Order: sequence, then C-alpha cells, then structure tokens
Amino acid sequence: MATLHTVNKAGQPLELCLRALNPGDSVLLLEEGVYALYEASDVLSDLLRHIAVYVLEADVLARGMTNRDDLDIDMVDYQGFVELTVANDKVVSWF
Amino acid sequence: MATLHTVNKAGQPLELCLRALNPGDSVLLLEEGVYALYEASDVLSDLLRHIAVYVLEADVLARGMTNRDDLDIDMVDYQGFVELTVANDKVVSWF
Amino acid sequence: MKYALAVYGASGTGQSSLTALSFARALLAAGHEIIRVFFYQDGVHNASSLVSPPQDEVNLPEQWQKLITEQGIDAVVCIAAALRRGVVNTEEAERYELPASNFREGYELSGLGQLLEATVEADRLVTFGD
Amino acid sequence: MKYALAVYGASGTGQSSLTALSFARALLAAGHEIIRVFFYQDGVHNASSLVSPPQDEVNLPEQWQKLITEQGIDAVVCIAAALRRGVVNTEEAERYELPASNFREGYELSGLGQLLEATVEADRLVTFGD
Amino acid sequence: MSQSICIISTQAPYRGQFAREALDAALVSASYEIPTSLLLMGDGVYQILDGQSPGQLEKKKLSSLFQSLELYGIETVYVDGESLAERHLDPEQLLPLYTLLEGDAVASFLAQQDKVLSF
Amino acid sequence: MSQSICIISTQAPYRGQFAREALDAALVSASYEIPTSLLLMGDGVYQILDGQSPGQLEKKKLSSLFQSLELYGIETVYVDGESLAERHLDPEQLLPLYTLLEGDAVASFLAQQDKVLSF
Repeated sequence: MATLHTVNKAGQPLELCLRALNPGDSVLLLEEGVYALYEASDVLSDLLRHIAVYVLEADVLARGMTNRDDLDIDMVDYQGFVELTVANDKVVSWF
Repeated sequence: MATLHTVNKAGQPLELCLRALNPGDSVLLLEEGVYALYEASDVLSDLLRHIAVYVLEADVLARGMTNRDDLDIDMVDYQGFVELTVANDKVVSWF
Repeated sequence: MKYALAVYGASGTGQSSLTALSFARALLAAGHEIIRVFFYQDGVHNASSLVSPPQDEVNLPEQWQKLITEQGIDAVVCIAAALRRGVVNTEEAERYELPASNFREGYELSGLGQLLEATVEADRLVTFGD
Repeated sequence: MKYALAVYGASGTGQSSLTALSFARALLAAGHEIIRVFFYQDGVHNASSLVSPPQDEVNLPEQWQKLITEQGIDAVVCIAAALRRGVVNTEEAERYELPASNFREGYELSGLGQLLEATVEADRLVTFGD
Repeated sequence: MSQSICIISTQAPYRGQFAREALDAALVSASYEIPTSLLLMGDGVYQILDGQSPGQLEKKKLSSLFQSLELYGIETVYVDGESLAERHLDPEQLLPLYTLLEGDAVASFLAQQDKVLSF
Repeated sequence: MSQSICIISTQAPYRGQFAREALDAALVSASYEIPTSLLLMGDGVYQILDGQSPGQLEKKKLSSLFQSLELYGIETVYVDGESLAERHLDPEQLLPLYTLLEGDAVASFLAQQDKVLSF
C-alpha cells in the first residue's frame, strides 16, 4: 500500500507529511511546497535516503526556482503527476 | 508614534510582528493568534518585559483557551480593542 | 475619531469579516465615525445577495448590510477584485454581458483609489485579513 | 483508472483550483476516467457564472465548464457549501427566496454523499486544497 | 466493497468552515456505513479542546458535533500525539473521546486506509 | 496633507491574488501622489525572485509589475533581510530593485510611517 503524498506548503503541510511517511512512499512538492527546495533542503536531503521526492515543474518555473543539482529530486510535469498517482495505491494531500 | 500590532496567527504573523516592534508599542492577539498563549508562551514572557500584550476575549473563549495567570496579559473585549486603536497612533495588522 | 476599515475575508475562509463587523459595531458604540469600509480580496463576497447560510449560522453579508444602511456608512467594494470573484451589480453585469447580478443595496462598486483616499483621510486605518 | 477529484479552492484564494484543472486535463490525456469532480468549501465558486477576470488572466470557472461539458464529466457542487457562499441555481434561489441565481450549466448541486460515494467507487481519490 | 476512509483534519476550529466541513464529511461517510475514521493533526487538534464557547462568534459549538460522531458509529477520534506535545496540550484539557497515536503509529495507521480525504 | 503610506506584503506570489492585489494598491497609492513605500516580509520576499515564468499557471509575471513601480515614483522596494536569510536567498537571485532593511531597521522604518496597509 504505497502512498503518494502531495505537499503544497513548506510549513505545517510538510511537517505533518514527514510523520506520515512509510518506506516505499513518494512525496510530490507542488504549489508553494516547491519552496521547500530552499527552506527545507536539510530535511529533504535526509528524507531522500528513504523516500522518492518529486517537484512539479510548472510551480518551480512559475516561482523562479531551480531544482537542486545536489539533491536527487525529479522534476515532473502534470503527466508525471498522473503517473505517480497510478504507481501508488493512494494519494494523501497535505495543505 | 506608538503602534498597535494585531496578530491573527501564531506562525508567520507573530514572527514578523516581533521584528517590527518598537518600545512603547502594544500587541493584540486575536482570532487564531490567541493560540500563542500555549504555543509561544516563552516568546510572550520575553516580550512582556518591554511591550504590553493583550488578547481578545471573544477568541479566547471561543477556542476553550484560558488566559495565562503567570503572564501579565490583559484580556480585552471589542470595546477594549477600540480603545487600543485610539491610544496608539496607528495600527499594523499581521495575518 | 475617524476610522477607515479594510476587510479582506469572506465568511467561509477565515474569521476576519466577523472580527471587522464586531469591531465596527464597537467603534460606533464608542461614538467614533467610520468614514469608509472598503471590501477587497475575498472580502468582496460580503456584498453578495445570494449567501444563504444554515439558520444556526450568522449571515455576514446581511449583518454588514444592516449596519451599513442603518448607520449610513460609506461601503465600497473593489471593482477589480469583485469582477474576478463573481460579485457584480446590474451595470457591470450588463457591461460584461453576465447572466445576472448579485450585489446588495447600500454598497458601491469602485476602484482601489477609494481605499487609499480613505486611508489618508482617516485618523486610523484598521486592516482585517485572513 | 477511475479517478474522483475533490476541489476545495476558488481562483482568488490559492492555486488549488488551477492545479486540479491541469491535473484533470492530464488524466484525460493519459486515457483515465474521471468519475466525478466534487467542488467543496471555497471550490464552489468554480461554478459561478458571474466571474469575470481581466483579459490577461484565466477564467477558471469557464475553463472548468468547458472541460466538464466537452468531456461529459459528472461535476457536483456541495449544496451546503454553495448556499453558505452565495452560489445557487434557479431552484435553490426560488426555495430560499434569493433575488437571482449564478450557477453554470453542466454542474449539479447535491450533498456530501456524492463525494463519499465517488471516493469509494474510484480507484484513486485526489484532493486539491489550499 | 467495504473500503475504509480516513478523514484528516488539520485546521483550527472557527477558521472559516474548514473544521466544520471536515466533521460533516465524517458524519456523512459514517451514515453511508463506510468504515470511517477521523484523524486530527497539526492545528486540527485544537478542535477537541474542551470548554469552547463560540457564542460571541455566532458559531455552532464543535464539541456537540464531535459528540454526535458516536451515534453514527465513529467510536473514537484519532489524534497525533506529536501535534499535542508541540502545542503543550495536556490530555485533561481535551474532550474525552480520542485515541492517541504516538510516534510511528500515525504512519502505520494511514498505511492501513484505503482512501484518505484531507481537510 | 502628505501622509506616508507603507504597504506590507507578506504572501508568496501566485497564491491567489494576494501579491498582485498588494502591488495594485501600491501603484494606485503612488498614482495619487501619496508618499508610498512597499515592504516585503516573510514569504513576500519570494515575489522578487528573478526568473519567474508563470506561463503554465496562466498568470501575469509579477516582475513586470515591479518594474512599473518606478514609473509611478516608487524608486525602491524595501525587503526584510531576516526573511531573506531564513529562506537562504542570495541577493543575486533577486530583481535588482530593492533596499535591504537589516535588524532593527524594519522596526524603525515602520515607526516613521503614518499609515500601514497589510497584505
């Protein structure tokens, strides 16, 4: 029962998501959640040891962010978002 | 030019308010800002050395909170809120 | 004292519209003057004539309208914010060829300049945001 | 796969309505089925027929309606949430003696049960909140 | 099919309709005889603080809605222990209708659910 | 009377209309020849991150609006330095139209203003 977690802010939504993760789950940062690339990079690099993390391209580009070369985070488009919802058994949204 | 600062959440609004305070200013916690009584009591007890802090009664009662006996925080009603806006030269809202 | 109030919240999203209304009532009870209430952002929904909450909940647009008309308060709704959110009077509905209008009497649709003018003219500006 | 989408945001407040719309388009492009879109909380404003944003901004209710009618998607607006926020069709406007209605064609006003039914029936539920 | 639904509620009470509309969803779900659980996390834990008197806000008391959950077969409300601790909340300040999930229990609880609806 | 107005903008861009509507207010204020300043704090500092391409969100670029501030006589945008530091933002990532307020400077800047409008 792998779960895709979507996170749309770097504050409470990200914090709550972190304590709801099981091995094999994935996290997709979207909307203001993409700011976690700057604000929570320590948390993300820890997380990446066990969990696959993705960012939504449209939101990264809109905000003038760039993906972190030093972190193994995949950038996906809406099609990739769809594929993540198929690959996991359910979706939990944190906002 | 004393300022009344209203704070309606304990997260970013309270943090930003703290760095905008001048001696002689007052702070009024309202709406979800009253949760600072629990969440940020250390911050508040520091603050109270220099700054007068108030909480809005309707919001404290609504949420099942109680004022802190150990802190010198006055509970005001909407009439008291009005008086605070008169007693200060301007009002800055943090939300 | 002369007050200008800026209201940014709708009844569904936060609590700021209700806080502003309670504050406005207390202002008038204390003998102060409200030179303008300016509804901006989601606050424009407070001018909707179609809000119909359950009987055990307060109808904020109705309560605002009552205060505004009984006390003769100048109430301005930001026209750009209102058009974006689907709150329009009959003139704007005609101009933009919309199928209906949903604007309460007693409010005026106008520009942001009305907020800035009131801000300068008032002794105190109080902003109510979510 | 069969999807149910729950949309909680209006265009003015957050970004979730737009994210949901882009996701819905991508779902259909990938050959999936959307068994229901349920508009709840501030998401009910996406059914308003009176939203009229500036020309350089997207009209989300119009875009949603286009997708819903062209693709024959079952689109349900929570009736309790809509009444609280001033989004009503002609029947509800009559029932509650409201002066107008502002509901787009192609959507249905109904209860929360429609969200729970779709949740159980779908292979995946995706929630879009602000 | 008897799929389980978990409703996660993360917002403080009286902030618009968020908490209320999550509770409504839980009640409707249970009334459809769907196995339903309600999980409070983050600011959502403030919803079960005892002694709420929202009369001046002209809002309905959330506590009466929480008490009606049992009538619909929702025997307990799950609460994230870490969210309580962060807010310095003691169990005796809360309505006595919850089950604490400590540490990894939140994650394992969610893993067991078929569908999760967030508010 | 030439009262000064400061507009504080604390929300990230493209979150609904918050940032856009604050900028609109600044432009209108300046066009009324009111001495106007714009102060970015908290998530508001993300508004001047350079290279924003909101095309896929079908939103107008905020940067073009910031660049038009000068035409209305708003020569600079004030930015809270602590908010930049917390977000690990470097000056070279930002549109070059701001003045940094460090430490107590935010508080003293606000003390000088006659009216403050928050967004």
